[in-house]
Amino acid sequence: MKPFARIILFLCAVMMLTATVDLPDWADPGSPASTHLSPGFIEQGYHETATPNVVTAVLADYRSYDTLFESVVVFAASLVVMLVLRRTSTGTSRIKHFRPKREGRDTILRGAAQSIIPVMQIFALYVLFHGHYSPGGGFQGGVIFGASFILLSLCYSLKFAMQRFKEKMVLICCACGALLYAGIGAVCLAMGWNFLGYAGLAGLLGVTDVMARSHGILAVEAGVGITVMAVMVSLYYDLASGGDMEEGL
Amino acid sequence: MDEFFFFIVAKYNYWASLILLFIGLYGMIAKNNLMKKIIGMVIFQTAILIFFVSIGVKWGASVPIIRFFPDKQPLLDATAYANPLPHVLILTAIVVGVAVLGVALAILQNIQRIHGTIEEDEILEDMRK
Amino acid sequence: MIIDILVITMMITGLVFFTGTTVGIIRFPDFYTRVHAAGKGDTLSTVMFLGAMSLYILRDFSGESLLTFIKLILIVLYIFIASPTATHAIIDAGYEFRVPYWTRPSDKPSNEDDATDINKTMEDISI
Amino acid sequence: MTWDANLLWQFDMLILLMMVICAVAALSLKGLVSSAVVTGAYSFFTCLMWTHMMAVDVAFTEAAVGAAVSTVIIVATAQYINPWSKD
Repeated sequence: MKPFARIILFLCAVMMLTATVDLPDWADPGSPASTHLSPGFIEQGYHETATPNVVTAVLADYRSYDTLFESVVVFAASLVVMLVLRRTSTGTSRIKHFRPKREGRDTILRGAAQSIIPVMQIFALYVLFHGHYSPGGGFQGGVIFGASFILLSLCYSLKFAMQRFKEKMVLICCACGALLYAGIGAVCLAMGWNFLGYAGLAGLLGVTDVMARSHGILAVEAGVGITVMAVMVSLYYDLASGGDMEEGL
Repeated sequence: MDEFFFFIVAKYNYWASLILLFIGLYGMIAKNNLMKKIIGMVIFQTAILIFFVSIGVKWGASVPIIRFFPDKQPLLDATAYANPLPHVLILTAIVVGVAVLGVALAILQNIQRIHGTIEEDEILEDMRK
Repeated sequence: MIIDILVITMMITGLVFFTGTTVGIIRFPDFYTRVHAAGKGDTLSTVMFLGAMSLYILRDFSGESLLTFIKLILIVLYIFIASPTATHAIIDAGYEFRVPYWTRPSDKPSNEDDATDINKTMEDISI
Repeated sequence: MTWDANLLWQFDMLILLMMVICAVAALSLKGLVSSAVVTGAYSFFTCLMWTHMMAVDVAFTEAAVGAAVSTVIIVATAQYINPWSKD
Protein backbone atom coordinates (compact mmCIF):
# COMPACT_ATOMS: atom_id res chain seq x y z
CA MET A 1 0.00 0.00 0.00
CA LYS A 2 2.62 2.51 1.07
CA PRO A 3 5.03 2.25 -1.92
CA PHE A 4 2.09 2.27 -4.30
CA ALA A 5 0.74 5.43 -2.65
CA ARG A 6 4.16 7.04 -2.88
CA ILE A 7 4.43 6.34 -6.62
CA ILE A 8 0.94 7.70 -7.29
CA LEU A 9 1.57 10.81 -5.23
CA PHE A 10 4.92 11.43 -6.90
CA LEU A 11 3.33 11.21 -10.36
CA CYS A 12 0.54 13.57 -9.32
CA ALA A 13 3.08 16.02 -7.90
CA VAL A 14 5.10 16.03 -11.13
CA MET A 15 1.94 16.56 -13.14
CA MET A 16 0.80 19.47 -11.01
CA LEU A 17 4.29 21.02 -10.95
CA THR A 18 4.34 21.11 -14.73
CA ALA A 19 0.90 22.71 -14.64
CA THR A 20 2.17 25.62 -12.51
CA VAL A 21 4.16 26.95 -15.48
CA ASP A 22 0.98 28.27 -17.05
CA LEU A 23 -0.32 29.90 -13.89
CA PRO A 24 0.28 33.63 -13.22
CA ASP A 25 3.36 34.70 -11.29
CA TRP A 26 3.48 35.31 -7.55
CA ALA A 27 1.92 38.68 -6.64
CA ASP A 28 1.27 39.72 -10.23
CA PRO A 29 -1.13 42.71 -10.22
CA GLY A 30 -2.30 41.82 -13.73
CA SER A 31 -3.30 38.24 -12.95
CA PRO A 32 -6.83 37.25 -13.98
CA ALA A 33 -7.98 36.95 -10.38
CA SER A 34 -7.15 40.59 -9.66
CA THR A 35 -8.45 42.27 -12.78
CA HIS A 36 -12.09 41.38 -13.37
CA LEU A 37 -14.27 41.60 -10.29
CA SER A 38 -12.22 42.62 -7.28
CA PRO A 39 -11.26 46.18 -8.42
CA GLY A 40 -14.97 46.91 -8.56
CA PHE A 41 -15.40 45.77 -4.97
CA ILE A 42 -12.55 47.99 -3.80
CA GLU A 43 -13.48 51.07 -5.80
CA GLN A 44 -17.25 51.06 -5.28
CA GLY A 45 -17.55 49.22 -1.99
CA TYR A 46 -16.89 52.21 0.24
CA HIS A 47 -19.36 54.44 -1.58
CA GLU A 48 -22.07 51.78 -1.64
CA THR A 49 -21.83 50.41 1.89
CA ALA A 50 -19.84 52.94 4.00
CA THR A 51 -17.67 50.10 5.29
CA PRO A 52 -13.89 50.65 5.15
CA ASN A 53 -13.09 46.96 5.64
CA VAL A 54 -13.66 45.58 2.15
CA VAL A 55 -13.62 41.99 3.36
CA THR A 56 -16.55 42.60 5.69
CA ALA A 57 -18.47 44.44 2.98
CA VAL A 58 -17.99 41.64 0.46
CA LEU A 59 -18.65 38.95 3.05
CA ALA A 60 -21.93 40.29 4.37
CA ASP A 61 -23.28 42.32 1.48
CA TYR A 62 -22.12 41.31 -1.98
CA ARG A 63 -21.77 37.63 -1.16
CA SER A 64 -24.32 37.35 1.63
CA TYR A 65 -26.03 34.27 0.20
CA ASP A 66 -22.70 32.49 0.51
CA THR A 67 -22.33 33.51 4.14
CA LEU A 68 -25.94 32.64 4.96
CA PHE A 69 -25.54 29.10 3.75
CA GLU A 70 -22.09 28.75 5.30
CA SER A 71 -23.66 29.50 8.67
CA VAL A 72 -26.40 26.98 7.90
CA VAL A 73 -23.69 24.41 7.10
CA VAL A 74 -21.99 25.07 10.43
CA PHE A 75 -25.33 24.73 12.20
CA ALA A 76 -26.00 21.44 10.41
CA ALA A 77 -22.56 20.18 11.45
CA SER A 78 -23.34 20.76 15.11
CA LEU A 79 -26.63 18.89 14.69
CA VAL A 80 -24.83 15.98 13.00
CA VAL A 81 -22.28 15.76 15.81
CA MET A 82 -25.14 15.68 18.28
CA LEU A 83 -26.99 12.97 16.31
CA VAL A 84 -23.89 10.81 16.08
CA LEU A 85 -22.70 11.11 19.68
CA ARG A 86 -25.49 12.16 22.01
CA ARG A 87 -26.89 9.51 24.34
CA THR A 88 -28.14 9.17 27.87
CA SER A 89 -25.60 8.78 30.61
CA THR A 90 -24.50 5.24 31.44
CA GLY A 91 -22.99 6.22 34.77
CA THR A 92 -19.61 4.67 34.01
CA SER A 93 -16.67 6.92 33.27
CA ARG A 94 -14.53 5.83 30.36
CA ILE A 95 -12.30 8.85 30.44
CA LYS A 96 -8.56 8.61 30.60
CA HIS A 97 -7.86 11.75 32.59
CA PHE A 98 -5.17 14.19 31.60
CA ARG A 99 -6.09 16.43 34.49
CA PRO A 100 -6.12 16.32 38.28
CA LYS A 101 -8.65 13.78 39.45
CA ARG A 102 -9.41 15.69 42.63
CA GLU A 103 -12.70 17.51 42.91
CA GLY A 104 -12.63 20.77 40.99
CA ARG A 105 -9.51 22.75 40.14
CA ASP A 106 -7.15 24.77 42.22
CA THR A 107 -7.37 28.40 43.16
CA ILE A 108 -4.79 29.75 40.74
CA LEU A 109 -6.57 28.43 37.66
CA ARG A 110 -9.92 29.67 38.93
CA GLY A 111 -8.58 33.11 39.73
CA ALA A 112 -6.89 33.45 36.35
CA ALA A 113 -10.06 32.29 34.61
CA GLN A 114 -12.14 34.76 36.60
CA SER A 115 -9.91 37.62 35.57
CA ILE A 116 -9.48 36.61 31.92
CA ILE A 117 -12.95 35.45 30.86
CA PRO A 118 -14.85 38.79 31.19
CA VAL A 119 -12.10 40.61 29.30
CA MET A 120 -12.21 37.93 26.64
CA GLN A 121 -15.96 38.27 26.19
CA ILE A 122 -15.76 42.06 25.95
CA PHE A 123 -12.98 41.67 23.38
CA ALA A 124 -15.16 39.26 21.40
CA LEU A 125 -17.98 41.82 21.34
CA TYR A 126 -15.50 44.51 20.31
CA VAL A 127 -14.25 42.34 17.46
CA LEU A 128 -17.81 41.65 16.34
CA PHE A 129 -19.04 45.25 16.38
CA HIS A 130 -15.81 46.86 15.18
CA GLY A 131 -15.64 44.63 12.13
CA HIS A 132 -16.49 47.51 9.82
CA TYR A 133 -13.27 49.36 10.58
CA SER A 134 -10.69 46.74 11.52
CA PRO A 135 -10.05 43.04 10.93
CA GLY A 136 -12.81 41.08 12.56
CA GLY A 137 -16.45 40.33 12.23
CA GLY A 138 -18.98 37.70 13.07
CA PHE A 139 -16.84 34.62 12.58
CA GLN A 140 -13.90 35.82 14.66
CA GLY A 141 -16.04 37.32 17.42
CA GLY A 142 -18.15 34.20 17.62
CA VAL A 143 -15.14 31.91 17.86
CA ILE A 144 -13.56 34.03 20.61
CA PHE A 145 -16.84 34.18 22.55
CA GLY A 146 -17.22 30.40 22.27
CA ALA A 147 -13.60 29.95 23.37
CA SER A 148 -14.42 31.85 26.56
CA PHE A 149 -16.97 29.19 27.48
CA ILE A 150 -14.47 26.47 26.58
CA LEU A 151 -11.97 28.15 28.92
CA LEU A 152 -14.59 28.23 31.66
CA SER A 153 -15.21 24.53 31.17
CA LEU A 154 -11.49 23.73 31.18
CA CYS A 155 -10.71 25.74 34.30
CA TYR A 156 -13.74 24.70 36.35
CA SER A 157 -15.56 21.64 35.05
CA LEU A 158 -17.99 20.73 32.31
CA LYS A 159 -20.93 20.66 34.72
CA PHE A 160 -20.13 24.17 35.94
CA ALA A 161 -20.05 25.50 32.38
CA MET A 162 -23.27 23.68 31.54
CA GLN A 163 -25.04 25.31 34.46
CA ARG A 164 -24.12 28.70 33.01
CA PHE A 165 -24.87 27.91 29.40
CA LYS A 166 -27.29 25.02 29.17
CA GLU A 167 -27.35 22.59 26.29
CA LYS A 168 -30.87 23.56 25.28
CA MET A 169 -29.84 27.22 25.33
CA VAL A 170 -26.86 26.42 23.07
CA LEU A 171 -29.09 24.79 20.50
CA ILE A 172 -31.58 27.65 20.64
CA CYS A 173 -28.71 30.11 20.05
CA CYS A 174 -27.51 28.00 17.09
CA ALA A 175 -30.88 28.20 15.43
CA CYS A 176 -31.57 31.83 16.39
CA GLY A 177 -28.41 33.15 14.75
CA ALA A 178 -29.22 31.58 11.39
CA LEU A 179 -32.84 32.67 11.81
CA LEU A 180 -31.77 36.26 12.51
CA TYR A 181 -29.71 36.23 9.34
CA ALA A 182 -32.54 34.84 7.23
CA GLY A 183 -35.03 37.12 8.98
CA ILE A 184 -33.10 40.24 7.94
CA GLY A 185 -33.29 38.98 4.38
CA ALA A 186 -37.01 38.31 4.71
CA VAL A 187 -37.62 41.82 6.05
CA CYS A 188 -35.82 43.24 3.03
CA LEU A 189 -38.00 41.03 0.82
CA ALA A 190 -41.13 42.29 2.56
CA MET A 191 -40.10 45.89 1.98
CA GLY A 192 -40.07 45.28 -1.76
CA TRP A 193 -36.35 44.69 -2.34
CA ASN A 194 -34.40 41.55 -3.11
CA PHE A 195 -33.72 38.92 -0.48
CA LEU A 196 -30.85 40.30 1.63
CA GLY A 197 -30.94 43.64 -0.22
CA TYR A 198 -30.23 45.75 2.83
CA ALA A 199 -31.32 49.00 1.17
CA GLY A 200 -34.84 47.86 1.99
CA LEU A 201 -34.12 48.58 5.67
CA ALA A 202 -33.73 52.30 4.93
CA GLY A 203 -37.43 53.00 5.37
CA LEU A 204 -37.61 51.14 8.68
CA LEU A 205 -34.50 52.68 10.20
CA GLY A 206 -35.00 56.16 8.78
CA VAL A 207 -31.51 56.47 7.23
CA THR A 208 -30.10 56.68 3.74
CA ASP A 209 -29.64 53.62 1.56
CA VAL A 210 -25.89 53.54 2.12
CA MET A 211 -26.17 53.66 5.89
CA ALA A 212 -28.96 51.08 5.75
CA ARG A 213 -26.55 48.70 4.03
CA SER A 214 -23.97 49.38 6.74
CA HIS A 215 -26.50 48.63 9.50
CA GLY A 216 -27.69 45.54 7.64
CA ILE A 217 -24.11 44.24 7.55
CA LEU A 218 -23.87 44.76 11.32
CA ALA A 219 -27.11 42.86 12.02
CA VAL A 220 -26.09 40.00 9.78
CA GLU A 221 -22.66 39.76 11.41
CA ALA A 222 -24.37 39.56 14.79
CA GLY A 223 -26.42 36.62 13.52
CA VAL A 224 -23.31 34.87 12.23
CA GLY A 225 -21.54 35.53 15.52
CA ILE A 226 -24.35 33.97 17.57
CA THR A 227 -24.44 30.87 15.38
CA VAL A 228 -20.69 30.35 15.36
CA MET A 229 -20.40 30.89 19.11
CA ALA A 230 -23.12 28.37 19.87
CA VAL A 231 -21.73 25.83 17.40
CA MET A 232 -18.24 25.99 18.92
CA VAL A 233 -19.65 25.45 22.43
CA SER A 234 -21.90 22.64 21.18
CA LEU A 235 -19.00 20.86 19.44
CA TYR A 236 -16.93 21.12 22.61
CA TYR A 237 -19.72 19.83 24.87
CA ASP A 238 -20.39 16.82 22.67
CA LEU A 239 -16.82 15.85 21.85
CA ALA A 240 -15.32 16.44 25.28
CA SER A 241 -17.95 14.47 27.17
CA GLY A 242 -18.31 11.67 24.64
CA GLY A 243 -21.98 12.48 24.25
CA ASP A 244 -23.28 11.88 27.75
CA MET A 245 -22.65 15.38 29.14
CA GLU A 246 -21.33 13.96 32.39
CA GLU A 247 -17.69 14.75 32.62
CA GLY A 248 -15.45 16.62 30.25
CA LEU A 249 -11.84 17.30 29.54
CA MET B 1 22.03 33.89 -9.72
CA ASP B 2 19.48 36.68 -9.70
CA GLU B 3 17.53 34.93 -12.43
CA PHE B 4 17.45 31.79 -10.35
CA PHE B 5 16.14 33.70 -7.37
CA PHE B 6 13.55 35.38 -9.51
CA PHE B 7 12.50 31.98 -10.83
CA ILE B 8 12.05 30.73 -7.28
CA VAL B 9 10.15 33.80 -6.16
CA ALA B 10 7.92 33.85 -9.23
CA LYS B 11 6.17 30.56 -8.61
CA TYR B 12 7.00 29.54 -5.07
CA ASN B 13 3.49 29.93 -3.69
CA TYR B 14 2.35 27.06 -5.91
CA TRP B 15 5.28 24.95 -4.77
CA ALA B 16 4.47 25.71 -1.16
CA SER B 17 0.87 24.63 -1.47
CA LEU B 18 1.89 21.57 -3.53
CA ILE B 19 4.37 20.37 -0.91
CA LEU B 20 1.85 20.74 1.91
CA LEU B 21 -0.93 19.24 -0.22
CA PHE B 22 1.03 16.09 -0.89
CA ILE B 23 2.18 15.76 2.70
CA GLY B 24 -1.48 15.89 3.71
CA LEU B 25 -2.59 13.52 0.96
CA TYR B 26 0.13 11.04 1.90
CA GLY B 27 -1.11 11.19 5.49
CA MET B 28 -4.66 10.54 4.35
CA ILE B 29 -3.76 7.60 2.14
CA ALA B 30 -0.88 5.81 3.81
CA LYS B 31 -1.37 6.26 7.56
CA ASN B 32 -2.97 3.43 9.48
CA ASN B 33 -4.38 5.42 12.38
CA LEU B 34 -7.67 7.21 11.73
CA MET B 35 -6.66 10.22 13.85
CA LYS B 36 -3.55 10.64 11.69
CA LYS B 37 -5.81 10.54 8.64
CA ILE B 38 -7.87 13.38 10.12
CA ILE B 39 -4.74 15.45 10.83
CA GLY B 40 -3.67 14.78 7.25
CA MET B 41 -7.04 16.10 6.15
CA VAL B 42 -6.44 19.31 8.12
CA ILE B 43 -3.06 19.80 6.44
CA PHE B 44 -4.54 19.06 3.00
CA GLN B 45 -7.26 21.63 3.59
CA THR B 46 -4.80 24.29 4.76
CA ALA B 47 -2.69 23.76 1.63
CA ILE B 48 -5.68 24.46 -0.61
CA LEU B 49 -6.56 27.55 1.42
CA ILE B 50 -2.98 28.85 1.10
CA PHE B 51 -3.16 28.37 -2.66
CA PHE B 52 -6.40 30.33 -2.76
CA VAL B 53 -5.17 33.24 -0.67
CA SER B 54 -1.86 33.44 -2.51
CA ILE B 55 -3.52 34.28 -5.83
CA GLY B 56 -4.91 37.46 -4.24
CA VAL B 57 -1.52 38.99 -3.39
CA LYS B 58 -0.28 41.98 -5.42
CA TRP B 59 3.08 43.73 -5.53
CA GLY B 60 3.14 46.76 -3.26
CA ALA B 61 -0.40 46.21 -2.06
CA SER B 62 -1.48 46.46 1.55
CA VAL B 63 -4.28 44.95 3.63
CA PRO B 64 -7.78 45.37 2.12
CA ILE B 65 -9.01 48.03 4.55
CA ILE B 66 -9.67 51.42 2.97
CA ARG B 67 -7.08 53.99 4.09
CA PHE B 68 -7.89 57.67 4.48
CA PHE B 69 -5.88 60.73 3.57
CA PRO B 70 -5.46 63.35 6.31
CA ASP B 71 -8.38 65.30 4.80
CA LYS B 72 -10.69 62.27 5.38
CA GLN B 73 -10.83 61.38 1.68
CA PRO B 74 -10.67 57.62 1.05
CA LEU B 75 -7.92 56.18 -1.13
CA LEU B 76 -9.91 54.14 -3.64
CA ASP B 77 -7.20 52.65 -5.84
CA ALA B 78 -7.47 48.97 -6.68
CA THR B 79 -3.69 48.50 -6.95
CA ALA B 80 -3.11 49.69 -3.37
CA TYR B 81 -5.07 46.87 -1.76
CA ALA B 82 -4.83 43.10 -1.95
CA ASN B 83 -7.61 41.22 -3.67
CA PRO B 84 -10.40 40.83 -1.05
CA LEU B 85 -12.39 38.10 -2.80
CA PRO B 86 -10.18 35.08 -1.89
CA HIS B 87 -10.03 36.34 1.70
CA VAL B 88 -13.83 36.24 1.92
CA LEU B 89 -14.03 32.72 0.50
CA ILE B 90 -11.30 31.41 2.80
CA LEU B 91 -12.71 33.14 5.88
CA THR B 92 -15.88 31.10 5.65
CA ALA B 93 -13.97 27.99 4.59
CA ILE B 94 -11.88 27.98 7.79
CA VAL B 95 -14.94 27.97 10.06
CA VAL B 96 -16.57 25.28 7.94
CA GLY B 97 -13.27 23.38 8.20
CA VAL B 98 -13.61 23.33 11.98
CA ALA B 99 -17.16 22.03 11.60
CA VAL B 100 -15.87 19.28 9.29
CA LEU B 101 -13.17 18.44 11.82
CA GLY B 102 -15.84 18.17 14.51
CA VAL B 103 -17.95 15.80 12.46
CA ALA B 104 -14.90 13.68 11.63
CA LEU B 105 -13.94 13.45 15.29
CA ALA B 106 -17.51 12.52 16.24
CA ILE B 107 -17.47 9.68 13.71
CA LEU B 108 -14.06 8.66 15.09
CA GLN B 109 -15.46 8.46 18.62
CA ASN B 110 -18.35 6.39 17.33
CA ILE B 111 -15.96 3.98 15.60
CA GLN B 112 -14.01 3.67 18.83
CA ARG B 113 -17.28 2.94 20.64
CA ILE B 114 -18.32 0.21 18.19
CA HIS B 115 -15.02 -1.48 17.32
CA GLY B 116 -12.87 -0.60 20.31
CA THR B 117 -9.95 0.58 18.21
CA ILE B 118 -9.06 3.21 15.63
CA GLU B 119 -6.33 1.35 13.79
CA GLU B 120 -7.48 0.59 10.28
CA ASP B 121 -6.26 -3.00 10.03
CA GLU B 122 -7.73 -3.91 13.42
CA ILE B 123 -11.06 -2.42 12.42
CA LEU B 124 -11.06 -4.50 9.23
CA GLU B 125 -10.22 -7.61 11.26
CA ASP B 126 -13.05 -6.79 13.65
CA MET B 127 -15.49 -6.34 10.80
CA ARG B 128 -14.58 -9.69 9.22
CA LYS B 129 -15.47 -11.60 12.35
CA MET C 1 17.70 60.12 24.32
CA ILE C 2 17.15 58.72 27.78
CA ILE C 3 14.15 56.77 26.46
CA ASP C 4 16.32 55.32 23.70
CA ILE C 5 18.87 54.06 26.20
CA LEU C 6 16.09 52.58 28.33
CA VAL C 7 14.54 50.84 25.32
CA ILE C 8 17.86 49.37 24.19
CA THR C 9 18.65 48.20 27.70
CA MET C 10 15.27 46.51 28.08
CA MET C 11 15.55 44.81 24.69
CA ILE C 12 19.03 43.47 25.45
CA THR C 13 17.84 42.21 28.82
CA GLY C 14 14.93 40.49 27.12
CA LEU C 15 17.27 38.86 24.61
CA VAL C 16 19.52 37.60 27.43
CA PHE C 17 16.53 36.09 29.20
CA PHE C 18 15.32 34.49 25.96
CA THR C 19 18.74 32.91 25.49
CA GLY C 20 18.60 31.64 29.05
CA THR C 21 15.17 30.17 28.43
CA THR C 22 16.31 28.37 25.30
CA VAL C 23 19.42 26.98 26.98
CA GLY C 24 17.28 25.90 29.91
CA ILE C 25 14.76 24.08 27.74
CA ILE C 26 17.54 22.21 25.99
CA ARG C 27 19.84 21.53 28.94
CA PHE C 28 17.59 20.86 31.90
CA PRO C 29 17.13 17.19 32.73
CA ASP C 30 13.43 16.57 33.30
CA PHE C 31 9.91 17.79 32.57
CA TYR C 32 9.38 20.01 35.60
CA THR C 33 12.58 22.01 35.31
CA ARG C 34 12.11 22.50 31.58
CA VAL C 35 8.58 23.84 31.98
CA HIS C 36 9.83 26.00 34.81
CA ALA C 37 12.52 27.53 32.59
CA ALA C 38 10.06 28.09 29.76
CA GLY C 39 7.43 29.68 31.98
CA LYS C 40 9.61 32.08 33.92
CA GLY C 41 12.12 33.19 31.33
CA ASP C 42 9.61 33.43 28.52
CA THR C 43 7.22 35.58 30.53
CA LEU C 44 9.87 37.98 31.74
CA SER C 45 11.55 38.38 28.35
CA THR C 46 8.24 38.89 26.52
CA VAL C 47 7.22 41.50 29.06
CA MET C 48 10.60 43.22 28.62
CA PHE C 49 10.23 43.27 24.84
CA LEU C 50 6.68 44.56 24.82
CA GLY C 51 7.46 47.14 27.47
CA ALA C 52 10.38 48.39 25.40
CA MET C 53 8.16 48.60 22.33
CA SER C 54 5.47 50.53 24.18
CA LEU C 55 8.06 53.01 25.48
CA TYR C 56 9.47 53.39 21.98
CA ILE C 57 6.03 54.16 20.59
CA LEU C 58 5.44 56.74 23.32
CA ARG C 59 8.52 58.67 22.15
CA ASP C 60 6.60 60.93 19.76
CA PHE C 61 3.52 61.61 21.80
CA SER C 62 0.07 61.86 20.18
CA GLY C 63 -3.41 60.42 20.65
CA GLU C 64 -2.75 57.54 18.27
CA SER C 65 0.52 56.52 19.91
CA LEU C 66 -1.15 56.69 23.32
CA LEU C 67 -3.82 54.26 22.07
CA THR C 68 -1.16 51.85 20.80
CA PHE C 69 0.66 52.20 24.12
CA ILE C 70 -2.48 51.23 26.03
CA LYS C 71 -3.05 48.22 23.77
CA LEU C 72 0.52 47.02 24.27
CA ILE C 73 0.19 47.44 28.04
CA LEU C 74 -2.98 45.33 27.93
CA ILE C 75 -1.11 42.60 26.05
CA VAL C 76 1.64 42.76 28.69
CA LEU C 77 -0.93 42.39 31.47
CA TYR C 78 -2.53 39.44 29.67
CA ILE C 79 0.78 37.65 29.23
CA PHE C 80 1.71 38.39 32.82
CA ILE C 81 -1.47 36.63 33.99
CA ALA C 82 -1.83 33.86 31.42
CA SER C 83 1.68 32.50 30.91
CA PRO C 84 2.49 31.59 34.56
CA THR C 85 -1.01 30.16 34.95
CA ALA C 86 -0.51 27.92 31.94
CA THR C 87 2.86 26.79 33.31
CA HIS C 88 1.25 26.06 36.65
CA ALA C 89 -1.54 24.05 35.00
CA ILE C 90 0.90 21.99 32.92
CA ILE C 91 3.08 21.20 35.94
CA ASP C 92 0.01 20.35 38.03
CA ALA C 93 -1.25 17.96 35.35
CA GLY C 94 2.17 16.36 35.10
CA TYR C 95 2.32 15.92 38.88
CA GLU C 96 -1.09 14.30 38.95
CA PHE C 97 -0.13 12.09 36.04
CA ARG C 98 2.90 10.84 38.05
CA VAL C 99 5.55 12.01 35.65
CA PRO C 100 8.80 10.90 37.26
CA TYR C 101 11.20 13.62 38.30
CA TRP C 102 14.94 13.77 38.06
CA THR C 103 17.18 13.14 41.02
CA ARG C 104 20.91 13.56 41.23
CA PRO C 105 22.77 10.40 40.16
CA SER C 106 24.81 10.38 43.40
CA ASP C 107 21.58 10.03 45.40
CA LYS C 108 20.61 6.95 43.45
CA PRO C 109 23.63 4.63 43.27
CA SER C 110 21.47 1.69 42.21
CA ASN C 111 20.31 3.35 38.99
CA GLU C 112 23.61 4.07 37.28
CA ASP C 113 22.24 4.41 33.76
CA ASP C 114 20.80 7.86 34.18
CA ALA C 115 20.34 8.69 30.51
CA THR C 116 17.78 5.95 30.00
CA ASP C 117 15.92 7.25 33.03
CA ILE C 118 15.59 10.66 31.42
CA ASN C 119 14.48 9.11 28.15
CA LYS C 120 11.84 7.15 29.99
CA THR C 121 10.69 10.37 31.59
CA MET C 122 10.34 12.05 28.24
CA GLU C 123 8.44 9.10 26.86
CA ASP C 124 5.94 9.32 29.66
CA ILE C 125 5.43 13.00 29.03
CA SER C 126 4.75 12.77 25.32
CA ILE C 127 1.37 11.14 25.59
CA MET D 1 2.59 51.74 5.60
CA THR D 2 2.73 49.75 2.40
CA TRP D 3 4.36 46.43 2.99
CA ASP D 4 6.21 45.32 -0.08
CA ALA D 5 6.14 41.61 -0.65
CA ASN D 6 9.43 41.87 -2.53
CA LEU D 7 11.51 42.45 0.57
CA LEU D 8 10.32 39.59 2.69
CA TRP D 9 10.27 36.47 0.58
CA GLN D 10 13.14 34.98 2.62
CA PHE D 11 10.94 35.35 5.67
CA ASP D 12 8.17 33.55 3.83
CA MET D 13 10.51 30.70 2.93
CA LEU D 14 11.42 30.36 6.61
CA ILE D 15 7.75 30.13 7.59
CA LEU D 16 7.20 27.57 4.83
CA LEU D 17 10.09 25.49 6.10
CA MET D 18 8.66 25.54 9.62
CA MET D 19 5.24 24.59 8.24
CA VAL D 20 6.65 21.58 6.42
CA ILE D 21 8.54 20.51 9.54
CA CYS D 22 5.39 20.84 11.65
CA ALA D 23 3.29 18.94 9.10
CA VAL D 24 5.74 16.05 8.89
CA ALA D 25 6.11 15.96 12.67
CA ALA D 26 2.34 15.98 13.20
CA LEU D 27 1.97 13.00 10.89
CA SER D 28 4.92 11.01 12.20
CA LEU D 29 4.71 11.41 15.98
CA LYS D 30 3.52 8.35 17.84
CA GLY D 31 1.61 10.10 20.58
CA LEU D 32 -1.71 11.53 19.48
CA VAL D 33 -1.76 14.33 22.06
CA SER D 34 1.68 15.51 20.93
CA SER D 35 0.39 15.29 17.39
CA ALA D 36 -2.55 17.53 18.30
CA VAL D 37 -0.27 20.12 19.88
CA VAL D 38 2.03 20.12 16.85
CA THR D 39 -1.06 20.64 14.68
CA GLY D 40 -1.74 23.74 16.76
CA ALA D 41 1.79 24.96 16.06
CA TYR D 42 1.25 24.26 12.35
CA SER D 43 -1.88 26.36 12.50
CA PHE D 44 0.10 29.21 14.08
CA PHE D 45 2.63 29.18 11.24
CA THR D 46 -0.25 29.17 8.75
CA CYS D 47 -1.50 32.28 10.51
CA LEU D 48 1.89 33.97 10.08
CA MET D 49 1.92 33.03 6.39
CA TRP D 50 -1.47 34.64 5.87
CA THR D 51 -0.42 37.78 7.70
CA HIS D 52 2.44 38.03 5.25
CA MET D 53 0.00 37.58 2.38
CA MET D 54 -1.99 40.65 3.64
CA ALA D 55 -5.00 38.51 4.57
CA VAL D 56 -5.43 39.89 8.09
CA ASP D 57 -9.04 38.74 8.52
CA VAL D 58 -8.11 35.20 7.52
CA ALA D 59 -5.11 35.24 9.84
CA PHE D 60 -7.28 36.43 12.72
CA THR D 61 -9.80 33.65 12.12
CA GLU D 62 -7.08 31.05 11.87
CA ALA D 63 -5.46 32.26 15.08
CA ALA D 64 -8.75 32.06 16.97
CA VAL D 65 -9.85 28.74 15.47
CA GLY D 66 -6.53 26.92 15.32
CA ALA D 67 -5.31 27.84 18.77
CA ALA D 68 -8.56 27.57 20.66
CA VAL D 69 -11.16 25.25 19.20
CA SER D 70 -9.34 22.90 16.87
CA THR D 71 -6.60 21.82 19.29
CA VAL D 72 -9.03 21.47 22.18
CA ILE D 73 -11.42 19.19 20.33
CA ILE D 74 -8.60 16.98 19.03
CA VAL D 75 -7.23 16.59 22.57
CA ALA D 76 -10.77 16.00 23.84
CA THR D 77 -11.15 13.13 21.38
CA ALA D 78 -7.75 11.74 22.29
CA GLN D 79 -8.94 11.00 25.83
CA TYR D 80 -11.43 8.40 24.56
CA ILE D 81 -9.08 6.49 22.30
CA ASN D 82 -5.75 4.78 22.65
CA PRO D 83 -3.37 7.76 22.73
CA TRP D 84 -0.55 5.79 21.09
CA SER D 85 -0.64 5.28 17.36
CA LYS D 86 1.03 2.34 15.65
CA ASP D 87 2.67 4.34 12.85
